[in-house]
Amino acid sequence: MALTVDKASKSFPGVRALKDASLELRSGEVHALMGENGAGKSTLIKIITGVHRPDGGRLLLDGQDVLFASPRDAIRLGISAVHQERNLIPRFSVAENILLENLPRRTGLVDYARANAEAKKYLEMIGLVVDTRTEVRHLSVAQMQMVEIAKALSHEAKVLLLDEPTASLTGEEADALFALVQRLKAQGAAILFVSHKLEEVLAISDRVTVLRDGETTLIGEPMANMTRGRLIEAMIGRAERIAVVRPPKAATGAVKLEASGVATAAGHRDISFTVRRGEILGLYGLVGAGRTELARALVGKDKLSGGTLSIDGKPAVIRSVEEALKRHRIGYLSEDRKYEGVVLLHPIRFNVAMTIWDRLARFLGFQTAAGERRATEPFARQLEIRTPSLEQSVGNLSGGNQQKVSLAKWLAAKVDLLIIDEPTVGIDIKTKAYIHELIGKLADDGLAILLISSELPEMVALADRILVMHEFRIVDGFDNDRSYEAMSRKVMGAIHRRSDEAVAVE
Amino acid sequence: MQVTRMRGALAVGLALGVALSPLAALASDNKIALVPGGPHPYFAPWEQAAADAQKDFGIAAVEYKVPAEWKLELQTELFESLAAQGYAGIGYFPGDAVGVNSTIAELKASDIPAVALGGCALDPTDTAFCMATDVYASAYLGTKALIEAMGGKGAVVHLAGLLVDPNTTLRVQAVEKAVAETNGAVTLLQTLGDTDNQEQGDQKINALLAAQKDQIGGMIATGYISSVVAATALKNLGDKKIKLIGIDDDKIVLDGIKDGFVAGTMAQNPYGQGYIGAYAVDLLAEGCTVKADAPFITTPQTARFIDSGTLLINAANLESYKDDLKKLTGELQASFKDKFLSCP
Amino acid sequence: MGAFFRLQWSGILVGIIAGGIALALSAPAFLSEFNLFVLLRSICVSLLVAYAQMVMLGVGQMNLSVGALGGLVAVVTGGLMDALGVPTLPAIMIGVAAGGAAGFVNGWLTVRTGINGFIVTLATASAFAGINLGITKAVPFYNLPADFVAFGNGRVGLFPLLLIVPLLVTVVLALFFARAVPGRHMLAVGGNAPAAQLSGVSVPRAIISAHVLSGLLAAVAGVLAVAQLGSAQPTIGSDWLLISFAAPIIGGASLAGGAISIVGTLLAVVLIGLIQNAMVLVKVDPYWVQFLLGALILAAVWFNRYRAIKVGEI
Amino acid sequence: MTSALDAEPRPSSASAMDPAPRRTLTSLLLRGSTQAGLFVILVVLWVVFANLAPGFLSKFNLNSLLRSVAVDIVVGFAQMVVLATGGMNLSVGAIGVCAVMFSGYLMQVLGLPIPVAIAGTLALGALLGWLNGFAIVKTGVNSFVVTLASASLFSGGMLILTKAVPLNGLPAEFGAFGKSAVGPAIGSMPAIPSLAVVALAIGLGLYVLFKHSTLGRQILAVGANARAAEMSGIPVDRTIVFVHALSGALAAAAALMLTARLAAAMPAVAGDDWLLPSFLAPVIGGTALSGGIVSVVGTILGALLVSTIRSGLLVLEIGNFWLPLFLGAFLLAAILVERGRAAYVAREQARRA
Repeated sequence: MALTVDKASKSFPGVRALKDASLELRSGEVHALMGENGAGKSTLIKIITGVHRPDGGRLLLDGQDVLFASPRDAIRLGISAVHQERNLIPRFSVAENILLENLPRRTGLVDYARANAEAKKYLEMIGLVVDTRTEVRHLSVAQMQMVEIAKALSHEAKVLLLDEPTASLTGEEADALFALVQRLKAQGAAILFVSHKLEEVLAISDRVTVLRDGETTLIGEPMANMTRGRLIEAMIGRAERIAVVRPPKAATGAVKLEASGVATAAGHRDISFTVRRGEILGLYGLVGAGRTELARALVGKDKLSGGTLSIDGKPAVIRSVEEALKRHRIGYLSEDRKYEGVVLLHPIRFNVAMTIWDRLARFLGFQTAAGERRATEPFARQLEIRTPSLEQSVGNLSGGNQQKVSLAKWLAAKVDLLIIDEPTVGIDIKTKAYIHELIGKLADDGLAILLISSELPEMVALADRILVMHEFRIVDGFDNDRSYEAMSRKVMGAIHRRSDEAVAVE
Repeated sequence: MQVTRMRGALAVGLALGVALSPLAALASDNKIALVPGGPHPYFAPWEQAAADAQKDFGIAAVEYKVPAEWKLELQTELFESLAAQGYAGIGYFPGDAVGVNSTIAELKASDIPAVALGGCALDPTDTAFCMATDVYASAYLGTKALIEAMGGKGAVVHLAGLLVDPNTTLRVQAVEKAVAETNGAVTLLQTLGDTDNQEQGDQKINALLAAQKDQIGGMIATGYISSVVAATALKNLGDKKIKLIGIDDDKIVLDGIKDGFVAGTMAQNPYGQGYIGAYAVDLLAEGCTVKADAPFITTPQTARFIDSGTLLINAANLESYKDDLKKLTGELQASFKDKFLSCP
Repeated sequence: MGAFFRLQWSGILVGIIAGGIALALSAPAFLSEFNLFVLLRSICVSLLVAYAQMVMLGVGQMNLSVGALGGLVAVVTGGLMDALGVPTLPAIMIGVAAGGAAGFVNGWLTVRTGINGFIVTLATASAFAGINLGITKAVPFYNLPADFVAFGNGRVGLFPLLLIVPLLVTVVLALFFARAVPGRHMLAVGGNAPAAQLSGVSVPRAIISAHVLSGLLAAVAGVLAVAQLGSAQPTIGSDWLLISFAAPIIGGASLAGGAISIVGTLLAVVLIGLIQNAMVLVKVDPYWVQFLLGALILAAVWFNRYRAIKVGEI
Repeated sequence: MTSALDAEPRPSSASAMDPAPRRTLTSLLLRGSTQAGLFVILVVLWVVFANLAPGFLSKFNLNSLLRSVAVDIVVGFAQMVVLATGGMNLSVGAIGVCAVMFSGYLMQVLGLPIPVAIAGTLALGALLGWLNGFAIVKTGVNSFVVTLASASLFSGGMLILTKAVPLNGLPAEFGAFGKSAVGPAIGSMPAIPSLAVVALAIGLGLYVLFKHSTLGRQILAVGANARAAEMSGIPVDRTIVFVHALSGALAAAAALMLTARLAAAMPAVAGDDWLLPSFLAPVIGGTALSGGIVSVVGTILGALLVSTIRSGLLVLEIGNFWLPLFLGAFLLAAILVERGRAAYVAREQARRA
């Protein structure tokens, strides 16, 4: 089955999202759709899946004009998508989520025995081992992502759209997914693959279409003709910046935070480390290793159940995030942008000023929007947040710009220690490079940084030292010598050694 | 759908109309409104009373205006809207005995006289007078009748109305007084509040019967709905041992008397209140004033009280009580102007 | 035992059992056949009212017109029987159908106009109440068929005949929400509407269906109230609003939608009925009744929350 | 609630991207916020009612309309501040009743000076609201359930203490204030009732709170996304306790206004009667039930809309028993018109982009 989008346009109040964008998707191919955040990829996908109706242009299926009134129509015609947002019903079981619109029934009632059996089939296809009766809200983020993919498979779709499917998957899980994609391709499916990870795209796609500012700059170019450089140029309109690699640096600043023997209810035991001013301390680990949970305990969101913290050389107890910020000058940039990072309803200046309202307040806590604008504008400008006005609601911004807003908030707060959790997940290349550069500069300016990431290249490029966390313990630590090969061997070695030991003990 | 239920009131009205028609001499161009506290079956006879008064007394218009809900706020808005529309006088049942007074004062300031009907506003008030059943006396007499029906001994339960209504407190005191006067022969077993609502009342009264059916000798209900619900409950239970004195002449209560489940009920005179009320309001709007030495009764609520007549309905006068009330109304109306008003 | 406390409604059940035992010891009349009958009969209408709201919470909406709608159906049904002489069964069917139609109006307005369901049902509640008062002029319909009234008061041992209806409804609803596709779709829409939509579930249809179902349930509650009271009172439904929210939410439903518990709602209604019954039984000073009711509900909810934290549910 | 389905970015008001809007009259009427739309609808209704029923613009009617709407507005505010955090306060009426009786007690029984009694009553309201907030934060039970139960506790407590006996011996000045007006009467327009001035002053205070203060911003941040607010160092729990105390104080203020208007303290007012109006005014005015968005002006206009329709129907003598039907229908129609206008504006913006 072939799907063609011919010169589609779509506008939203105040935004022109797509302008004469075209796409041609053939059966038996993996077709990459690339573009910066806000370039219009999500809008194009939503048009193809019947969520939005285009203002202009045509949608053709095997040469026939089609018009979707709702996602239901698209699904019925064999088009299925894994969207970027979490699109699962939290209180429904895995099986029911997978088969939601097509639940097997007997005498009018849902046949759960059959549903479980059927769902299991799709889970096996993608290699996910969970009980199909588990409620989805009890799954990890990666597992949810896999369930979404299984759900798309269940539609037996001829056209499959994958929007950032690997964003929260580990390397192994992603590999399993790619193997599946190849199998589906072999069976004749047309697969549209959206990703920010250039390496992935180059590795598995046959052809590529690139969007820039709502227009298609490349349409269906064979991947064989492409290079990394050409792709990036098509996406951002100029050549890629050289990847940032922070020069190695010995930590000489004063110790900002020292943790000794920290334990938490989440399961951390005996966590000890120090972070100095001017240093980037990396905390590497796989998804689920307990890094985010540790960060939350450090900023007072969760309680410590053992061990002590000392800040600026003095023993300290942090009871709340407010206290961490105001008394100890520690901030936490959450990995969960939408739920913990920004307030989507409110304007940019509101979001950036959130951490500094106390400082902006004058007599009796009075302050003005103008005051907020003055205080936040330098940071918005420094971070190149692309927006016509600081009054724009953050909900109207692209993911990358939302992340910048979230970061700007902590720049404005002028903290001494910033814990940065997965700063570049789902962020386009240009913004990513930019954020990397910024993190380096912050450290050079004397900020202590605890960087949490599951992307090893990012770690190797930025961190001065790398701690490896596995199953809620710090299993090893190394000085970073900026060699990806060497560090990768050391880090993986630490993790596997630990796993092997665990097996041996059992 | 109204036809069937209106029949009774209609008959009374027609009879009165014929009886009183010679009085329809002084025509006035006033617009008068009769305003109850909210939608409630007690006031249903007011609609007919308004129509009859308009015809009998030659008033330009007597309208029956009902607030959409039983809320003081809505009654106040209705009063003020009526004033804005040029109504010349208002007869009302107070949505709240105290809360209504500030609005009545404003009406008076705009030369719109008001008369309380069926229930009184608490003094001090700018209401010209109150024509109603004395709640305290009615509850007291009802309890007396109940004690008599019980043979002067046993345990009594009081089914009271809304607790936020200050009249409830008066009724509770009246029942307690009547019980105390028996010097211990009769005891007050329990007072049940907030039974003046169909669903809540049904639940509470049935639970009460379930718990203490055997101890209870009699029940005095001092709320309209309380009486209806209690009568229904006793009938469903098939219990004629427990004596019930209710209030008002709802059909269910009357049927209960007929079937022997209800000992009696304290009838009020809503039709007469509406009918004479409209008449009096018209006269006040015409310039009459309340006589300083009028033979008002003083009650715990007000010093300008006119008894609109109350009587105990029981099996003996079940068929004739309406005529008795009619007679009462006729007498009251005939002498009303001379007794209570001085007119230019 | 651990598994039992994991159940969301176990706290309420413990409250009911403990309260029941305490009552039986302190007021022997509690266990009398007639009192149990009275208790059971008193929960019939409340239970249906609670379900009418629970359905809406399930789909992530609210229906502020449950009371007005139930009251309207009550007087329509009563009026058909009394004034127009329609036989019992057709009158009930017309009344319930009117409730479904009113629910459809609620749903259609919510979906088609995009106005918040909260405001739509607030406005239609006023409209329904207006029709009710316009028809009755606040005067009840009394002359109902004897068989109908007898059904409202009949009992077999301690079981009221009326109880058949809510029990039947409970079973049907439980099946509907656990196993029927439209029921699952409603919960899916309540749990995550955009996700349900992307999966091909028709969100408008689910919302309208929920409103119709809610209207039907409120209508049945109205008819039962008429049977129970023996007359079609225009005030029926006027105080349903609070219990309609209180029971499902105490029973574990989320205001955010998608999470409901039929057993929890049932138990919450029983608990509230029990507390009210107890107030009369132990002769609480009438002025204290309201205060204690609030305190006991707060205590029950508090305990349930404590239990939830203990078993790591939250 | 269906708005969760609209995946489109929400239109931002007065966006800087708006290229030279056409300055025709229709475009001026049609652009702008929900509040502007409500205002236009209100003006239209007033013109219609004034023409159909001369009594509508009479001094008496306007005076009474403004005074009763003043109380509704403050009751709406009491709910609005809690809605701002995404919570609800079902006990506004119960706190109101307690405050009514307490103010009467302070003035009549204790004979305290009026300003002291007012301060005491507001303090009681704030205390009861604080209890709500404290229970919500400490137990983690949602505000709906806590305030549902506390409403019963508060009004029950009031009944136990007062036995519902009304107090009608309040100082004359207090009642006189309820009737007084500010400024001169111009033609048929009455002077502005003092109560309306009080409501506007409270509105101004809240406007400043939400627009120009740290606390107001914290409230909106908590309402829009409590987790993000907490992770940005905002004291979420304290903010929630504060709005409930503020809500209690506002309910007490409304209660004082009502007491002044009625010149007496009695328990049959407020209570459950306040529940629906408290939601109606803010929600019509554009305050989101899900939190994070409030409109002080909208709440005022929302309360005015409801009162205007009711007053207009009364003056036109429409309905009598049927009045609630027409009230519901008119209300729905007015909201529909506003909704239609907003949808038109959104389409226009999209077309021009």
